[in-house]
Amino acid sequence: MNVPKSTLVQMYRDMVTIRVYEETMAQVYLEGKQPVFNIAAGPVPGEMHLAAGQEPVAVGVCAHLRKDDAVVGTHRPHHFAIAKGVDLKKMTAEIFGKVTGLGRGKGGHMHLFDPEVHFSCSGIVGACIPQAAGMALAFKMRKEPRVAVAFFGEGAANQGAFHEGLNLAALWKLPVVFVVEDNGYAISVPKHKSTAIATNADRAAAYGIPGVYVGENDALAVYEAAGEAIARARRGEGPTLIEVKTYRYFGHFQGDPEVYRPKDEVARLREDDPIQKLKNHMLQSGLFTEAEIAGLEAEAKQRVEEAFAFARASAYPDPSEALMHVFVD
Amino acid sequence: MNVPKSTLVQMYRDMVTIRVYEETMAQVYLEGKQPVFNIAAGPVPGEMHLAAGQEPVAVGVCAHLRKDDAVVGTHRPHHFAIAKGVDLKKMTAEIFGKVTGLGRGKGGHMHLFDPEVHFSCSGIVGACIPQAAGMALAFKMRKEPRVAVAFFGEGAANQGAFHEGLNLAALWKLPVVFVVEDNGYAISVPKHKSTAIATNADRAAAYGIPGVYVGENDALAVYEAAGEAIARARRGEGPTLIEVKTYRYFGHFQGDPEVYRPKDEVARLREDDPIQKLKNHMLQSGLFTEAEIAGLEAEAKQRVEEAFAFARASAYPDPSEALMHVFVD
Amino acid sequence: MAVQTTRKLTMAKAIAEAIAQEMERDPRVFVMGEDIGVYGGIFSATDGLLEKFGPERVIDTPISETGFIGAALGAAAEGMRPIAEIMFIDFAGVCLDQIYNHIAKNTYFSAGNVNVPLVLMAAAGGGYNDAGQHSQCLWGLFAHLPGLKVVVPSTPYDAKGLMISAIRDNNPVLYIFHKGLMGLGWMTLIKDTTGPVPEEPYTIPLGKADVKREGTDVTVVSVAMGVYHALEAARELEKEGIQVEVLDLRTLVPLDREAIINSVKKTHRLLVVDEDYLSYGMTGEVAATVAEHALEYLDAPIKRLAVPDVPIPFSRPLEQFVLPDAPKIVAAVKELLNS
Amino acid sequence: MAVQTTRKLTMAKAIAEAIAQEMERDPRVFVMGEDIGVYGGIFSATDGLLEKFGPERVIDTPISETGFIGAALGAAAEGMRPIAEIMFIDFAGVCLDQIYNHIAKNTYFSAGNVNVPLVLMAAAGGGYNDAGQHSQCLWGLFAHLPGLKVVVPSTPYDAKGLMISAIRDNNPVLYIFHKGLMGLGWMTLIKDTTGPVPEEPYTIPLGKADVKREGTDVTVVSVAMGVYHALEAARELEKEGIQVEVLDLRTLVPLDREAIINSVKKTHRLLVVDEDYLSYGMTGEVAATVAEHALEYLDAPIKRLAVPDVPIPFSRPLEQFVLPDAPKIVAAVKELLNS
Ligand SMILES: Cc1ncc(C[n+]2csc(CCOP(=O)(O)OP(=O)(O)O)c2C)c(N)n1
Ligand SMILES: Cc1ncc(C[n+]2csc(CCOP(=O)(O)OP(=O)(O)O)c2C)c(N)n1
Ligand SMILES: [Mg+2]
Ligand SMILES: [Mg+2]
Repeated sequence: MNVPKSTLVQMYRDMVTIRVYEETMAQVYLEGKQPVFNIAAGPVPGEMHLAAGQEPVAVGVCAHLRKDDAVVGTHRPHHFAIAKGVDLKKMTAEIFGKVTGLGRGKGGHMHLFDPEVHFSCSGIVGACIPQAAGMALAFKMRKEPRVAVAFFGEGAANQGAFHEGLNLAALWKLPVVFVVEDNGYAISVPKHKSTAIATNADRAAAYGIPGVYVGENDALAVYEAAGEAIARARRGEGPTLIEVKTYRYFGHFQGDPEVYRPKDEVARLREDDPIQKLKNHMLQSGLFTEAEIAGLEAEAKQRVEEAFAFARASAYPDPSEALMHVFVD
Repeated sequence: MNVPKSTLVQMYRDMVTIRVYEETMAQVYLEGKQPVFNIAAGPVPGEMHLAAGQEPVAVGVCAHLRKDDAVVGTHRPHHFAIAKGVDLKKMTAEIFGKVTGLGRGKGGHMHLFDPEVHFSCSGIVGACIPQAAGMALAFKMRKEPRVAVAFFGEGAANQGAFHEGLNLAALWKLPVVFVVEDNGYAISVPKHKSTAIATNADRAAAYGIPGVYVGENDALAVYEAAGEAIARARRGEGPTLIEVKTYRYFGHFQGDPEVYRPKDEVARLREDDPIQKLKNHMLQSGLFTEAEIAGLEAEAKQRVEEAFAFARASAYPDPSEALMHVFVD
Repeated sequence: MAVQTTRKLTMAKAIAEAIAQEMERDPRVFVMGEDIGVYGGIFSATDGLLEKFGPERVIDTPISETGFIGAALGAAAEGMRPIAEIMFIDFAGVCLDQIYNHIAKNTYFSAGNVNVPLVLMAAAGGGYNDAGQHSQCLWGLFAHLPGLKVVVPSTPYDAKGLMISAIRDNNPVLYIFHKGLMGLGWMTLIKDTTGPVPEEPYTIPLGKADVKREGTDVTVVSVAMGVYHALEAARELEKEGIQVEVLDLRTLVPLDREAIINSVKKTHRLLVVDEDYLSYGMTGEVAATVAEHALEYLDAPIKRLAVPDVPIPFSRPLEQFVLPDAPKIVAAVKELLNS
Repeated sequence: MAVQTTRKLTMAKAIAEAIAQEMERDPRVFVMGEDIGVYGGIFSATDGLLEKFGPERVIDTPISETGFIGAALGAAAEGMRPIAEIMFIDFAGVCLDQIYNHIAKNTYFSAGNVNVPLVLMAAAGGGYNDAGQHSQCLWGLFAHLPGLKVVVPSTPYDAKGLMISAIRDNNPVLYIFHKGLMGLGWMTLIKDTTGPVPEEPYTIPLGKADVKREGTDVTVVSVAMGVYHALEAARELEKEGIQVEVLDLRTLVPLDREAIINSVKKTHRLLVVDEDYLSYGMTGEVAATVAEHALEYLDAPIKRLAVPDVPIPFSRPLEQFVLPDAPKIVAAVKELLNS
């Protein structure tokens, strides 16, 4: 597969950005929550779902998307948001509950809306699926060559919304791609205890659409599968269902005791890290020097640092803003 | 296939009972609604969904069921109820809103509950599917060799409840059979405008369970397919999804202008009537004389007449009963 | 409210006309739902639209309410203005999440950066013996959930103007019509099945109640079919010299609390009538509003008349027993005046 | 209510103990839900049950609420007594149809021939910045729908007794606990995280409110976290000589209207506090009850304090602004006394 250098740059930079972002967030989230973990304390209270380890699916798909394509994500949205190009400062400020945030602090980590890049997400499992179909319907009705993507976990593939959304999209040949992130667990429940078949990609048969299974947590493999799916959608040939095997390095949310998985599982997973894998590929390709790659990494780190600094420095909204924005004019 | 004579008797008698019942109901329903059709008038007000033409699926499946097996039906429930052995008098009285009815007039035609034979139904499309799975769960937990059956239309197979119910049942290997009645339409919407694939039976692949398509509106064909599915469930090997091609002779509900289908469609369908087909088979089998069959028909007619007479003769509940039975003690 | 027309329409035709006019005006408006195409909507609210606008803008959907209501949200987020019909409001339980956690909240979550200009349309109400899953009103449930405007018209005139306002509103609007008021030939629950409706498009502001009849002795607050019954009761009571003021809320969200309070300040007596369930609903909210803001004007305890917290029973005598009607309103008003 | 024990438990442990004791007593009782097995329930309401009763009676489900809630109904119809956990009450929108059109109505449709003995358990409430899809109370919504009993405990003692009653009840019961009251180490929203709970099983009748504190000057009616705040406010107000009566409804359905009326007859002033949304909810119903049945006892307009019809915002200052708390109750009571 021939991946343009600029795409490799984008994917690598985004993967590193995501990783650094999530690791930074993991730290910041703990501020004020030690020695006793109290979810309501610190600069970032509330639930926190991190996506470190799951970078490939986000960057491999979003590398094919344009600014005006739409992405709808989940309760674990940072990697998708970053890969889709959501304003990192405003996103971080939102997660801190600051007035400079995407939603002036009203939405928080599970409710990031950036209409500039057509990104949104939701804390309700599976809800994104018909929503993405509807965005695709708008594109199709207006004959715009735009595509919508719904990302969701393997746990979400057992929700009724999955079935209804896929049937609609297939029936109406909508320009949408459904991407299942199979990180093996829905909170504590492993896939084999929630899903009657091994591979959700096989469920594409229930809608007469292509189903593609990407069995490795690898950005290039995702990139390839997604490329065909998105091109197909853009050509007006309808939806595709893609499932990607991936791994979640952190708990379901921060503070998760993780009693449901072997203590060494994550350590083993980290040995086969997808960022390192892409880096190896880039070096082997001869297109990149170590220094160039280090430059991308530095750039990513700096962006993340700036975003967190911006969030910290920003003010909280005035309490009375709570009463605003229920309706627009 | 070797079908015992007693089974043929049961199926034929039930088919005729259903047909006579529905045709009688079609007449009675019009009482008070002429010359101007007024849904709120007459001895049987409210919506009325009749199943004439769809007898094979009900009798072919229920012929394998025992009294303590459970059936959950739909808004179009009479054929299932009759085939499951619901008390015809109490059922008819319920449809008339009489105090002698199954629910003392509270439920009406879409809400028939007969715990004696474990029959229930619902006016919400698709709702029966997880409910039947739950009944099967109860049987399995108590290690009883009982089976639950959910009947529903092809339109219902696009509801989220379908997906969730089938996944649960397959995952937990529940003794349940899912039967799709494909009568071609969901009210006015033909199957190809609602369903992304031609055959819902193929959706069984999404759950790793057997999917069986019965392409003719024929009691014996259904009987054969259902036999294996129910035996399988009773053996503890899990659910099966069966789809049966069938035909609805009346409108979606009585009063339906049927603008969505060719005027001669029903006439054509009636030429290949499933009752006549079973009758031919019975005569050809040499097991039955014309007289015997006529006897079964007479018996069916009499039962229906008696049921309607019972319903008519029964009293309405006292109005204040409306306040009773929200809760039991 | 002066109506400048002699043309009379049923509510069903008024709604369909409002939608058609807005579809002509604005290419972003489209309609989706079950049986809204060839069939024209089970209660005829979309009658004739398929012929006028074709299947690309009048879209029959599978029976997948979460699917197409979620899709309506997605389309609205990307610049369309969908009208999505949920055939019976009773069915909203299969897709409520899309409605209250997404459609109603995305604007707030995004601090107004995302608009959700869509109309959810649904039929409500009983009186024709369709039993407990097909006869509910449930508007109190939706009015409890922030982020949705809730419209409940009682006349063809209001129906058209409120529908046009709903479509033009940049916020999600739940538009619930009462089947019995639609003027359908096959469902003659009321005597006057038509009302004057101007041909040209017009709007009625969401959040303004309407005094459907002025009176001085007692205020009856209601919506939809309740207004119809209240007017009938008022005519009855007038014969006995009792002047009933009938206040039609028209929208439950925004709620015109001022109109309620002003009327009670005038009449000093309040009866709230609702075909929705009694408890934790509209009657409670209206009563509470008065108990908070006009308590000292009350000359008698507030009375409420609504479905007494039972599912809607099928059998006619049972259903008639639980539904509000003019005789029950007459009796309640008399009790109010004697207390 | 005299508690005969010195043993103290958190509400989470009280609930898990109630369930365990009923599971021991009755083999028909089982539990299902997301992450209720190994994880013990996200809010620990099922902690320890898997170890005690094994995976056949403590069943982790897929994320398919319509599936497993519908299955719970089916199992109940066939003689089991399921307890099904909906992790957050906010998620009920994906399965509401099974709840209000089936679980709540099948008994009525069948005139009592079908019993639906099941408990739906769910977490509610905010205060820890989990935003609008994870912080709602929504009990007002369910209380509006006939056929469901609705339990909302405020103390570990009540939590256990009400859970045992709920399990033994032959009707469907929605049991909503407030996350902040569960006494979870990781969510310390209240100061007193434990309370006395007798070890032996006991029941508390559904439909009986409880005077959590006697007073003569003003009645504060609330549930769950609101009761906690009201008690704190009462202690504060006592310093100024104001005697607040705190009435904990404990169940919204059945609603103990008599207790409300009796308290208002004593104090002549009413404040209703709720963490659910203000309009068309619990505060309205309680206020209306008094306006109907004890109007003449009121010395001041009724006051209500609840979430002001906005989704629960994420940011801490915003969330704190909309949630009821002790200082807001103190202020409201003072206003009541000055009016
Ligand atoms: C409808 C609904 N049910 C339950 C939840 C609670 N919940 C949040 S995330 C989650 C697990 C999701 O698993 P999966 O879809 O695999 O995504 P992952 O967390 O693994 O990324 C659950 C059960 C929810 N948010 N919405
Ligand atoms: C959730 C829900 N949506 C819509 C309806 C309205 N409705 C009743 S029957 C029906 C068509 C059902 O079609 P199908 O499942 O094929 O059954 P059939 O009527 O053909 O027997 C519809 C849309 C409903 N009752 N429930
Ligand atoms: Mg997962
Ligand atoms: Mg059909």
